Amino acid sequence: MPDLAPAVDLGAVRPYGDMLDDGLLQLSFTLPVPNSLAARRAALDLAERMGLARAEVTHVQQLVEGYTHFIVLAHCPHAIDFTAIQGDGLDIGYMSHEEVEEFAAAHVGRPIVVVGASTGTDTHSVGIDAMLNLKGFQGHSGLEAYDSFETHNLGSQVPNGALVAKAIEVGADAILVSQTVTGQDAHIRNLTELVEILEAEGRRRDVILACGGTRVSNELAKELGYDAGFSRGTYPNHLATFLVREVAARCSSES
Amino acid sequence: MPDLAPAVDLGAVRPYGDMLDDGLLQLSFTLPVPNSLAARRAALDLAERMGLARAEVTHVQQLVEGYTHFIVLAHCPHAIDFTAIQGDGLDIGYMSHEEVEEFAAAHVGRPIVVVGASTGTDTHSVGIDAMLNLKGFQGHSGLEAYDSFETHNLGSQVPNGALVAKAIEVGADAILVSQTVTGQDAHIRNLTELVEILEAEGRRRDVILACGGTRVSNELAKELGYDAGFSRGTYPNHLATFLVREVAARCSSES
Amino acid sequence: MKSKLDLDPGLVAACREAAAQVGRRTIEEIGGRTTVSIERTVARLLGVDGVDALDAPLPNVLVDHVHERGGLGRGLAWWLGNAMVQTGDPPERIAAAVAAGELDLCALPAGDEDAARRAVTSETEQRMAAIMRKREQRVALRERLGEGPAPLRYVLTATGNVYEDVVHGRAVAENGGDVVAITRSTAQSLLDFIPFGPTTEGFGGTFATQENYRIMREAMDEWGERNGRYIRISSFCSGLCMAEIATIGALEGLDNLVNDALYGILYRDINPVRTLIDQRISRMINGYFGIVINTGEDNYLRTADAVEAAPSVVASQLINYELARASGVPDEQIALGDAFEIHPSVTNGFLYEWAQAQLTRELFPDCPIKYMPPTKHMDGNPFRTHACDTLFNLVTIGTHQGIETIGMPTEGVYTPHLADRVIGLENADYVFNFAHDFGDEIEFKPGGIIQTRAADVLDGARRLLEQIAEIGFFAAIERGTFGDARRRIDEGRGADGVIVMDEGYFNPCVEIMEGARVA
Amino acid sequence: MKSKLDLDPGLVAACREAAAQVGRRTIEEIGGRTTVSIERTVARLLGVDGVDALDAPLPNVLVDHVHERGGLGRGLAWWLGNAMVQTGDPPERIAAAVAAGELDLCALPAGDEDAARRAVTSETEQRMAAIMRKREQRVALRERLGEGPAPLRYVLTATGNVYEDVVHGRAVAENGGDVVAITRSTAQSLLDFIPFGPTTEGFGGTFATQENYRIMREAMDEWGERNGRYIRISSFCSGLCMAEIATIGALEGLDNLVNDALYGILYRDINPVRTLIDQRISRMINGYFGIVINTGEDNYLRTADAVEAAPSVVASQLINYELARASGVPDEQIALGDAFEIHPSVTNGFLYEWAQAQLTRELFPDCPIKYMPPTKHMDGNPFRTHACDTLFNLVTIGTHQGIETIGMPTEGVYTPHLADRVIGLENADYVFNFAHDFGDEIEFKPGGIIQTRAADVLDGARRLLEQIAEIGFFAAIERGTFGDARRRIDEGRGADGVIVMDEGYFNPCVEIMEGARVA
Ligand code: B12
Ligand code: B12
Ligand SMILES: Cc1ncc(COP(=O)(O)O)c(C=O)c1O
Ligand SMILES: Cc1ncc(COP(=O)(O)O)c(C=O)c1O
Repeated sequence: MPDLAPAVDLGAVRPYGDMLDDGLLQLSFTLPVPNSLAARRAALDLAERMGLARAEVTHVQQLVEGYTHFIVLAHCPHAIDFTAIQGDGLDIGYMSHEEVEEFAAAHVGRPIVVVGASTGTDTHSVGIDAMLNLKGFQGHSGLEAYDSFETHNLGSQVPNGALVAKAIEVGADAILVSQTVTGQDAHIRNLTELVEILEAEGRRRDVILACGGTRVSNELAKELGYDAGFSRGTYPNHLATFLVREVAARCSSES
Repeated sequence: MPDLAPAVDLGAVRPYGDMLDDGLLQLSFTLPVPNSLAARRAALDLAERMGLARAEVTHVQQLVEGYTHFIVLAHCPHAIDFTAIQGDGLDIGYMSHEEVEEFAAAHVGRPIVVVGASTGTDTHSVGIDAMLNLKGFQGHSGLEAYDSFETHNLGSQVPNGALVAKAIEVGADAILVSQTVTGQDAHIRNLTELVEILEAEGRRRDVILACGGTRVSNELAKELGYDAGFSRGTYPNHLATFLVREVAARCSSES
Repeated sequence: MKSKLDLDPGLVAACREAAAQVGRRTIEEIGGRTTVSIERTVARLLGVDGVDALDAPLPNVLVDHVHERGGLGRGLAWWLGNAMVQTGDPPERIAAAVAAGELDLCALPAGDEDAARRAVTSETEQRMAAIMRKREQRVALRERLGEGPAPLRYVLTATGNVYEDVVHGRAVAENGGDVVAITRSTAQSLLDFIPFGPTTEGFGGTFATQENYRIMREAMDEWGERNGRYIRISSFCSGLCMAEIATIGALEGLDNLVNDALYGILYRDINPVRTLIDQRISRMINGYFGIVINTGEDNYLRTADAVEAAPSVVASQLINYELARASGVPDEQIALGDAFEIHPSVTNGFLYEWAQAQLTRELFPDCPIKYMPPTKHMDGNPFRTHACDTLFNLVTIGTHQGIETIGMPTEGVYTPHLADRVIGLENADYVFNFAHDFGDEIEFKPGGIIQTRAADVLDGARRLLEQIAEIGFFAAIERGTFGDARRRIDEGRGADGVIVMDEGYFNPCVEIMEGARVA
Repeated sequence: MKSKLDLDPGLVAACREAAAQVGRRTIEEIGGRTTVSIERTVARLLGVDGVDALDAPLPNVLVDHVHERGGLGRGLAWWLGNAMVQTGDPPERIAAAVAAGELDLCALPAGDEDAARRAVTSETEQRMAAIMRKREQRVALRERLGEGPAPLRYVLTATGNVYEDVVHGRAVAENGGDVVAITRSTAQSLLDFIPFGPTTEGFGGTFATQENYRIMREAMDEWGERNGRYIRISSFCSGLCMAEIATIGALEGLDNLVNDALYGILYRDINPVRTLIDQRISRMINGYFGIVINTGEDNYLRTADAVEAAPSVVASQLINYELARASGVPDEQIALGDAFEIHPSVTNGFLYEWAQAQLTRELFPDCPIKYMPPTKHMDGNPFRTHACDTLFNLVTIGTHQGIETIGMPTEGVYTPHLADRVIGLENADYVFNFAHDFGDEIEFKPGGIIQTRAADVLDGARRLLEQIAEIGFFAAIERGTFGDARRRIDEGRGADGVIVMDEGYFNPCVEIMEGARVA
């Protein structure tokens, strides 16, 4: 059927609650103030400070004396030019396991050496194991199963220094680090420390540096000086695609 | 025990997620764009447009092709001066049923006549019944049970014109209107129409005009030209407190 | 299925007997009358559609025309039949001529009565047969594509704009929904006509128009073909146009329709006689064309207390069942209403809900049952609502309800946003699968809380039904038996649209449908 | 309580017998050794506390002092006892002198052995009796204020700042929570000492320090007095300081402590021998001072599949039970671990969860059982998590679990914000009340999915236990029996803190506690 739904203007995208361009979104937050009409007003003022219009408190609840939780419904007048972002080349196509192997054979021609660990005091190893171990993740085998990779998984609770030492020892193309605990920004401190160690040793340029974890994003990774970051929903072939392309690019730029 | 929790600065209140001044809040919204990394970026950009810092997509989900839902965690740098709002006198004390009766006897001296209805096409009568009928709401009797009030509850689906006509007929002190259906701003249109009719008839000044409903707020009511608005959690004595004070004030300013 | 509640068969029989009496008596009491809406239905089934220069629907123009002339007691069909014989024109052309002021049906010479009847009857037969053929194709499509397993997941769209409703409908389908219901713009119940054409501005819902139905139907069929699963469409019959909406529903291939006069009576202040007459014919049409009806007992629990009012729900289900059967609706098309509305703070409320849901199931083993989510006590806290919906979903799957209206986390605030629908559907998906066979796996302690509650409710229903059988359905409504609302037989909207049938009253549609039942 | 699962008593007996064998053999295998942490515990129970100029805790200073001098095989007590006799000073003063470098315990003349023993034993007796009196006052307080009905609602705070933890703790209490658990800053398990003083900077949790415990204890007692309900406090023993944390927990009036060596072995790579020795003594202390221990079987299901690994959970519970009993912990203080971790997309997963929870309940009728919410499969969708938590809460109340860790909607993302805690508690509140007697109301179909699942899991546990009895607990751990993780007996952190006891080894605390059990 001809689609007569009001057409989305990708040049000015706004939140869609019930219908196009209603701009409806929901905020939830707690304010450290006693539950009162003044508190409601403060919540609405906060929404206004965000540039939101016609904010409405749809739920309010005292959590404990002096702390009040709000759910606020508001109209967002801000619009995003999605066409500009789409052009950023963010959405790359991932290669399958086989495609990675073929690409590596054609463009790299030697095993890519990777060293990985869950570092610092973080004992969450499921993420890095999912990337590196044979078993992999949800039916997708890890890099250990790839002919084009030589993997060293150091496990969890690995000091950053030990990880770097191992990378130097085996001549790693890439260092892969997993971080799960984010309380009080533990992951940021730890990821930063690794970069600092590498830089102090003058090795940052020699390796591809990638990190991952439930709350790691590509944006955060780049900000912290990594080449890439991977979040929930990553499969080993995503990582492999990134690595093999990056190594190939570095090979060709070196030659 | 001495409370050593970092003290809240009521002059600059920020959202409290896990600890004081972490500023953490949560947004949820749908963007009419296909699920992609570009969409994630758009979501983060939107948060930035709201002045939020370190936004992070904690959940993303395609609802249907071309529509993607996001949950975003972000830090809110905006702070609200709560002390200023607290001074606004928003949080008035409500009188109990008995106190209202005494106050009315002392300051009004005649029954206050009120006419109420759920107006327009709205058939939700539970709200107005809760305010006016003997039975009241959650054990608090409605205005019908007050000696100081004479109530006329016209029920639901009442045209605004009919409500005004009745108010004129009985010489009402107050017109009370309930609105529940808010789809496509039905309540705003309907509440506005009532004010317009009253003004067209030159009667707006003669009556106290109050409205209520699940999604009506005092802020909204004032904006639309009402004297007060009441939301979820209202008991008849709240309404009665407002009315009796208002009538007393008008009596004294007239005399 | 073995009874889990150990119900007393004598008590069940007493309930059914009293309900049957109520049904018979009610049908008698509304007998001998037709309504303007039923007569417009005759026009619609004869293919009359469209609007006049003032946007009045032609069925209204025709019926008003005859009514103004005092002729409606004979039934529109007679006048149309006569006009067909006299002018040789088909009904559409006659309607157009009347609308244009070029023809006065009641001024035409009255020709041979039999010829007029034959003409209009045969035309009606052909038209209805054509609809029936389309219905059969639809059934074939439904079978070919297949449906999701029971319970069917029912979701209401309510954007006010039919094209946006389609976006929501697709999201519903995409996330496992089986039935997309077009809710109407607020107070369409009160309109004594059906708006015309596609609409993009409604409040709290989208107008029920034939074109809106067609648009949604096409979109959902398209989705169904592409994804290999049939998506049902539903909407609302209740209000002043019950039989007409039943008709446009049949024409546009709807699968379900909410059909309950009591809603109009109790919550829209529609005249009880008017709407019960309309209901009788509209259910006949639904039954005939294979549309499942949903009754509205859930509504009572929104204005009365669910623990106390439970017997009234069962009583109403039994009466609704009788009335539906009397209109020729087969069991598998009667989705009686029920709802999960006990206040969340009631200790062991879950047990009472389970008892009630199981009771409904056992009383009507061959009816699908339409089970509604908590709404009355839902507030602005979406997590609280979601938790209630989770237990609701568990009772649904555990007691084998046929259709479940999906609960949404923002139920207490607004009609669901697009994302809320998906969140609601995911909850159902999770519970239906994760606890799939739980209901069959458990038995209830003999004489325990659940069995005792079911027995108490059933006994309450018996008492109520016997009382209603004695005083009559109208008197019971007048006494506030349902939903704590009192409505008088001689008051309410649309009373002036009730017409006493003349001696020669004639309605070919009803004859055809009743004929089919005898055959 | 009548068995709902119709378990085979022979099978149950076989499981218990094999588990008892495993327990006995394990205790034998770890016999004859002490650890630095156990020796520090002796110091702590003698009142040694505080830190030296370099912030090293005095118990560490003392023990390291003796260890460096090769004297730990005799036990710290002996050296302290001797020093007490020789110097006439109490333990605190001796520790201070050692820390100041003014005293060398091992260089003091070795006096009469009996006199030394008597001195230190009588001192220990007095100190432990003083603690016991405080414990008795606490029990009296708990009884006077009263607790919420079972299941106890257990919530972990994790802000990293003890004063913020208090804010969270108060919110928990305010919203019906019964137990506030102070989670530790990440990797405190790996510290071979207990940090000192109040702390305001931790990652993923707040350091377990005696002062932090005191602060939370005081705040919760204050809340309890004001609101007439006792609030329990909990924290974690596991790691390199198991017995010491047990001690500071006793000193500061904790009510519960997570106590499981396997966590350290599997997830912190702590040496199995070291931590099982520590566990033995720490459980003794918990048992003696009336603290409920929580075991950590839930963890296995976070790294192994919950459907497949179910037998390993039951096997571990039975072993943990034996080991706890052998340390003198009475049944009502053994809260064995269990968790609701089956993937939400498993058809009938709910039935398997119910079977497992009921099985645990029936195997350990007098143990409270600590039931943990879904976490492994929780993602960023808070509504999905909340729905899973709702069914989890239903199983908890339906199977009469003793302690429930409250599930929170943001489980898959971060440690809960203040509001999340309240949302989680509200869910439990709703379900526990709304479905209060549901579990007692239902029976399971004989030979149905639930009974069959329980029988299968139990049989799997039997096979596993018999195998472990044969190869030994350490070998089983080496083969990845628990949580899919393999750990070798001779590897892991803290192995160097294991000390072979000399002939004259002597531990007055253990003697007192074991003496009390005989008496
Ligand atoms: C399993 C688990 C544990 C296990 C870990 C066992 C092990 N060997 O890994 C145990 C039981 C030991 C544990 C302990 C604790 N845990 Co834990 N745990 C979890 C749990 C349930 C699942 C994590 C998981 O395995 N996810 C599955 C993997 C596959 O997902 P993933 O890590 O995101 O990985 C994917 C991507 O992120 C990416 N990826 C990850 N790493 C990398 C690396 C590279 C290079 C690339 C390319 C990609 C990549 O690819 C993967 C596949 O798609 C989560 C809750 C949850 N649902 O997330 C809590 C959770 C992570 N734990 C938490 C906490 C706080 C703890 C403790 C600190 C609690 C305490 N104080 O006692 C302890 C101590 C742990 C520590 N200090 O490190 C918190 C963390 C909160 C926060 N954000 O700070 C969580 C979120 C639970 C909660 N809400 O409180 N935990
Ligand atoms: C009961 C109910 C009905 C009943 C109403 C019966 C009746 N006689 O009132 C029936 C079944 C008829 C019904 C029908 C419909 N309903 Co309805 N219904 C509800 C329900 C479940 C409860 C409302 C209620 O009674 N609340 C209890 C009262 C006490 O609360 P209250 O109104 O907020 O009143 C309090 C305060 O607001 C205040 N107050 C209210 N009025 C006033 C006035 C004054 C002067 C003052 C001082 C204070 C005051 O004081 C009261 C006490 O504290 C809500 C869901 C929900 N949980 O809110 C949906 C809900 C209101 N309904 C809804 C809809 C859409 C409909 C329909 C339009 C659906 C349809 N398309 O078919 C129909 C048609 C109704 C119409 N057009 O008006 C939507 C409204 C969405 C929106 N915001 O636009 C809701 C929110 C459900 C949903 N999520 O979809 N409904
Ligand atoms: C049985 C029944 N009919 C009709 C409706 C819709 O009515 P209206 O069109 O009046 O909004 C409802 C809504 O709740 C209903 O329950
Ligand atoms: C049994 C057990 N002990 C201890 C802990 C906490 O360990 P850590 O201090 O290593 O973070 C946990 C956390 O999951 C646990 O389950």
